[in-house]
Amino acid sequence: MFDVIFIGLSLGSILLLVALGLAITYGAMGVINMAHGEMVMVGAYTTVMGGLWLHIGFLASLPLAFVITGLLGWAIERIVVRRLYGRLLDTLLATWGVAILLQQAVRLEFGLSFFGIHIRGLGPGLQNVKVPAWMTGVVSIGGDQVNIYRLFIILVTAALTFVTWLLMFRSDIGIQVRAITRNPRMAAACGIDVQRINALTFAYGSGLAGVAGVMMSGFKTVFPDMGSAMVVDGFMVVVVGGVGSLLGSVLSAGLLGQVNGGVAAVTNDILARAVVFGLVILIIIIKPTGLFSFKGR
Amino acid sequence: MSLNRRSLLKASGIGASTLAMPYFFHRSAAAAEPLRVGVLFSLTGGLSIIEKSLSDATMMAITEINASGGVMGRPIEAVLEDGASDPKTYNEKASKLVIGDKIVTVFGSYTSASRKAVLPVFEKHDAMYFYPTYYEGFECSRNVVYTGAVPNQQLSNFIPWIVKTLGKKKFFIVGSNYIYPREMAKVCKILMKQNGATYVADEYLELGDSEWGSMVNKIKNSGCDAVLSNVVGDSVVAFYREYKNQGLTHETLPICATVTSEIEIAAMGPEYAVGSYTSFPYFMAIDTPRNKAFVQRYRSFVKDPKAVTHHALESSYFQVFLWKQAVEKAGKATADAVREGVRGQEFDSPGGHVTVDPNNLHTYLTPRIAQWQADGQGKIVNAYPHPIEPLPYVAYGETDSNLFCTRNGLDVAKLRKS
Amino acid sequence: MITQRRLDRAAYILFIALILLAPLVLGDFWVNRIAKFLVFGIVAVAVSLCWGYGGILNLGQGLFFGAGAYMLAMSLKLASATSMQQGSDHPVPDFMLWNADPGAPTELCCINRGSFLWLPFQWQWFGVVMGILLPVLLAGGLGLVVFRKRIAGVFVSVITLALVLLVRLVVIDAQPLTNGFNGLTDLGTFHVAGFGFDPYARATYYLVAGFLILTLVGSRLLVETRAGLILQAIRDDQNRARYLGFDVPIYQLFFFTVSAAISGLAGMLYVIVAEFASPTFMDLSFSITMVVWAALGGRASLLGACIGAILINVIAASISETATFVEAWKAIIGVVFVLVVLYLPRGLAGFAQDFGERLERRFADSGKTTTPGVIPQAQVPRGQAP
Amino acid sequence: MTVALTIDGIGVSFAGVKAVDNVSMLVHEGELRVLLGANGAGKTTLMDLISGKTRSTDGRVFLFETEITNWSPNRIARAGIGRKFQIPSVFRDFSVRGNLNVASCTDPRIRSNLGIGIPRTRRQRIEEVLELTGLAEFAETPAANLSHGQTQWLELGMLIVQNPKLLLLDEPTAGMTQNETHKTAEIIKGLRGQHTILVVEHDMAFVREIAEQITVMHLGRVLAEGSMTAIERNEAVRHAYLGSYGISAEAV
Repeated sequence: MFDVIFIGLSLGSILLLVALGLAITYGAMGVINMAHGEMVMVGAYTTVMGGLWLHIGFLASLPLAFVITGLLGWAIERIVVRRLYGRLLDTLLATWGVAILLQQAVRLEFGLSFFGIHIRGLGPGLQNVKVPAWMTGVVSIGGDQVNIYRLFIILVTAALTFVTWLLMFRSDIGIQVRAITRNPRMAAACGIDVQRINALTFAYGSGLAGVAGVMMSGFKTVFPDMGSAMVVDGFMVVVVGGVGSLLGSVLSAGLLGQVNGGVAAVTNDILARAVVFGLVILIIIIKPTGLFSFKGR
Repeated sequence: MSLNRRSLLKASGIGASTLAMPYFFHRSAAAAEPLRVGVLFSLTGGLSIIEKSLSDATMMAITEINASGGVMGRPIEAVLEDGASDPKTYNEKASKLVIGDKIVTVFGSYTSASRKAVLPVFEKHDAMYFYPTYYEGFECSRNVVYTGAVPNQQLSNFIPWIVKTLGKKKFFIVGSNYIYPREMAKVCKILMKQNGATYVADEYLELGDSEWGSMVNKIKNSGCDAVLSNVVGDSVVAFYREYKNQGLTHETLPICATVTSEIEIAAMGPEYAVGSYTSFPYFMAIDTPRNKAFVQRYRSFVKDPKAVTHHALESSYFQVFLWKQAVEKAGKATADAVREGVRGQEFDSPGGHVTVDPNNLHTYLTPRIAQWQADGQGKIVNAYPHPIEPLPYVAYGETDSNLFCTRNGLDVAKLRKS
Repeated sequence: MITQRRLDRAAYILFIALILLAPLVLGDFWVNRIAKFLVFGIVAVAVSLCWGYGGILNLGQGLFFGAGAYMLAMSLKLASATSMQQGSDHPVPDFMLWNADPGAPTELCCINRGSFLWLPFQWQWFGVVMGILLPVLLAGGLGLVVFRKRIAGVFVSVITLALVLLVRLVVIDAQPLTNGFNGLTDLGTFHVAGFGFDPYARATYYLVAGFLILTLVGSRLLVETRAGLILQAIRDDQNRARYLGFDVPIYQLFFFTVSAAISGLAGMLYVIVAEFASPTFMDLSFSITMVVWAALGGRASLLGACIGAILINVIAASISETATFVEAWKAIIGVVFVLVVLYLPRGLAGFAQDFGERLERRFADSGKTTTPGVIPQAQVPRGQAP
Repeated sequence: MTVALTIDGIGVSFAGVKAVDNVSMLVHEGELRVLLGANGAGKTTLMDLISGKTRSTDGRVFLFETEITNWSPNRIARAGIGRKFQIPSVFRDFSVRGNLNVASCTDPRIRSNLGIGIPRTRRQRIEEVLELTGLAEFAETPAANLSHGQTQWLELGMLIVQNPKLLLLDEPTAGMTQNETHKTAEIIKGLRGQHTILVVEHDMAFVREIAEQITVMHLGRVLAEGSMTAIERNEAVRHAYLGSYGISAEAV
């Protein structure tokens, strides 16, 4: 029983890890960032490249990935997203294009493969990420074996959620972000530098995806297309939780994770996934605004 | 002009013109009409993780043949296309090659889904398709030459060996949810029964899904003493990692896999796989000068000193040579000539001697079992003394003395009786 | 205004003439390839109808396409030569026997628990009817719930997205019935009154082209009806429409269903030209790609969306077949796409419309009247939307 | 005189607060009734209850003989109640004429709307309404390009095209200039007698210009009902709603 709940918790934390950044870019900014999965991918590649070229360890990749994907997010906001505020579905389409572009950039080694140059750690193939030995295996807690890596993910997710909550609800920047969410024009009129705050928010959301990417790289497979499935799951979590509600995202990730884990334990993984999709549809139909919601822009 | 430039680039695989030079010289020297072949793998999309290497191996074989004088003195001109990991694109590109470019022979594809999508093009327009990947069998097309393993070539020694040598009796069968793993599971069950072993579960995960938490937990609680894995693609890496992360070890509960190759082992890190087994006709570690040279040539061809070779890659390489010999034997490169010429064709491939079965156009391969080592290489712990006959219908009672698929096509009457 | 209308009509006539004349200059392969792209054009019309005119962004259009494709493919599978050779007097799909438990019966009725569902598909026309009916029923059932609950915008998109993924999962998992991941291949030929439609024949091209013209003109007329106007009014302001007395869900449902039927038709035609049906039709990426076509061509213009689909596929096919870009073509498509969303938010149609308006103004200024033949560049009509 | 609208003890509460409490009211056919009241008096909520936007918890509503309590908004609209919103809402992508065309489709069924074009009789009606609302010269202008006042008139015009039995106008002059307000009054006066009209309004100059009968609401209840002069003299109204100043003072 404990093991099933723990796996459910772990599944939920993985969903939340990806959804957290989306909850910010979509929830607070009204941008459906289809390239979010590719941010995760870039985060994972940061671990690969960091290990190969800088010889930094797995844990040291966490801040590095945050910075790199944050900068990338900042650039994407400046170049693409900035022109699309208020056009929700257009942001979906444009970032879809960005996603393809990022995948191809990694696959073609930023175009260098045309010149016959191969960079170790890039290219179309699978990549290897070294995980510290102490993070593999199990630890015994109260007679139950607990998967250390998954425990670590749960802790990191919890910490990131807490930091995000602090930022959004207990900091000046958070107040500004929430003001922009509710009414960007009014916020601008109140002297908030909307452009700057938007860029920072988007960068932060992308940075979270980068951290998620490092975590994923340690126990999933690193390759250029790895992110495309994740963004869909993350997006569902955010919508089910209620757009713009951090608590909603946490709860919906937890719920979907437990349902997935529970059904998988009783029947099989395929049915579990089908049930999760069905549940998403059901929740939106019954409560179209999500589990928690308020009106945003 | 554009055609020349194009083939030049293609023959060099990733655009390294130096490698294409011999071909270029040869071409201008011989001034013979080039023989055009199609090369159709996914260079973009999820499957490119494997298929890019198959494409590279094919290009390498073509480059080598051209460097040594081509086919009947004619250089090979490869037309490279991208299947984009999508059966729709595969179908479209196959028509382009066969009908648009009037090419008779195409080397390509990795998944069964893509092969099935291109098959009607080849069958209705009588062109030849060389398919390098291990697959589930149950196919008997006169337009396909199958150079990868079929289930009997991966399993007929594997299951008995696990039962007898490792002493394992209770299997947990796990696979990706599609036809190949399900068909492999079917053959496994037959063999387990014959060898007095049983299975406790037969479970599947969506192809491409990498969330193994629940499944590995089930394995842990199932009371099995061996795991038979038919897991395919990028999920493999996540599977082995989760396996170790949940505290399972291959010493007590080994994963015995049919698809885990050098590619996945390198990606997951050998420490996760040490002690587990895979059954394949080819391993990178095969200790022959021919294979060692092959690995070296491949690495320099793709400019990656750490590149690995694997079964489908080796088949992608040697099948070009089989085609070359077939064309030379027939004296021409039409579909009929290739089909008839390739029957019984033999070649000393990097992995050993291979022969195309004159009946079903599948390939005689040598089943091998390897145990993965800390250096990411498989130590071959068991091998057939000789290549064995491919039996695509083994799950339905096909034996080497009673073939279902012959040069006349599939004998449905035999299938019906099964 | 008159000029715009004329321009519009000229664009339609020109486009129709073009696709009718194309086979005269194309080889076998290109005829087949363009036929596939015309099918995508039909899909784009469906997307434009639903999204551009109805404001409903369906990210699961592939569900209806796939449903249509599978229904016809089931019939054609039973019509194939191999299905007759499986040891029964009646056709049996080869994979079904192969997936069956050992010792299972070999008659289609009872190979496995669901195999009887295939029985009526022995009649090709049953498959054809189902190819429209199933998408209509799916869309009707879904729409009934979704629109009654006044679910709109991105929430409809998420529901359709989850649904298409769910169905895809089920189709793959139901391997004994659907052949799972491999899809339905090795199909027979589609026959009408004894005439077989070979996928590479001109006749098949004209079958597709005929349906495209029918769909395009039909949809165009449909959006010009009062019901079409009301639909666009609903897209603009649902509430206002409701308080004018229109039953909003019924209108949304109607057009959603029409769009689904068109997608189903496209799915069937695709099976005829490509000879297979695959669960990848229900991949999320394919559904998004369909939306991309419509967005590129101009979501609010049926002809624009249609041309967008054809054009982008021709471009993708062409650049992916050059030596230089065989690996990079997707990146180029990605860039083009970002640029179009940023700089041509109304797609090619919007661009052409602006161009047409400028032309109109010039003509108006110089006091001349336009003749349709003078303006071949403006192939795309004006849409109704912004 | 026939009673056009009967409201019988209607009420609704939000989170325990009675927004409208046991309101009863009769509006006769052809009457122009003005609803007055401070913010939060329940005027707009009452309109919501009549037009089906909000479901009532008690009471009943009749349009002529038909009970329409808690019908869906579109059914109520079909029954003959046209509602104009406080924030004008029109179809911005359509031209002025396009808006009126849409509104003129009085048969709600899809089947009967599958034809192209607007029948001649309705086209005539649309021309009349264009004249009435003074939008004739803007007939082809996109609605998005109209001024605020013009948008309000267009919305009014869309309702008039439908020939409703009862018009609900929620602050038709909100945000208008004096000239525009005056013109709106002219339009509404032009409708008097042909339509039954219920208006919520704050602008006392406007109310003076159009009002016949006034109902004053306060805290969700009807406080008083009567002619302009009667209301101005009503002690209860003065006391509860107008304070000691009187209506004329507030109008400034």
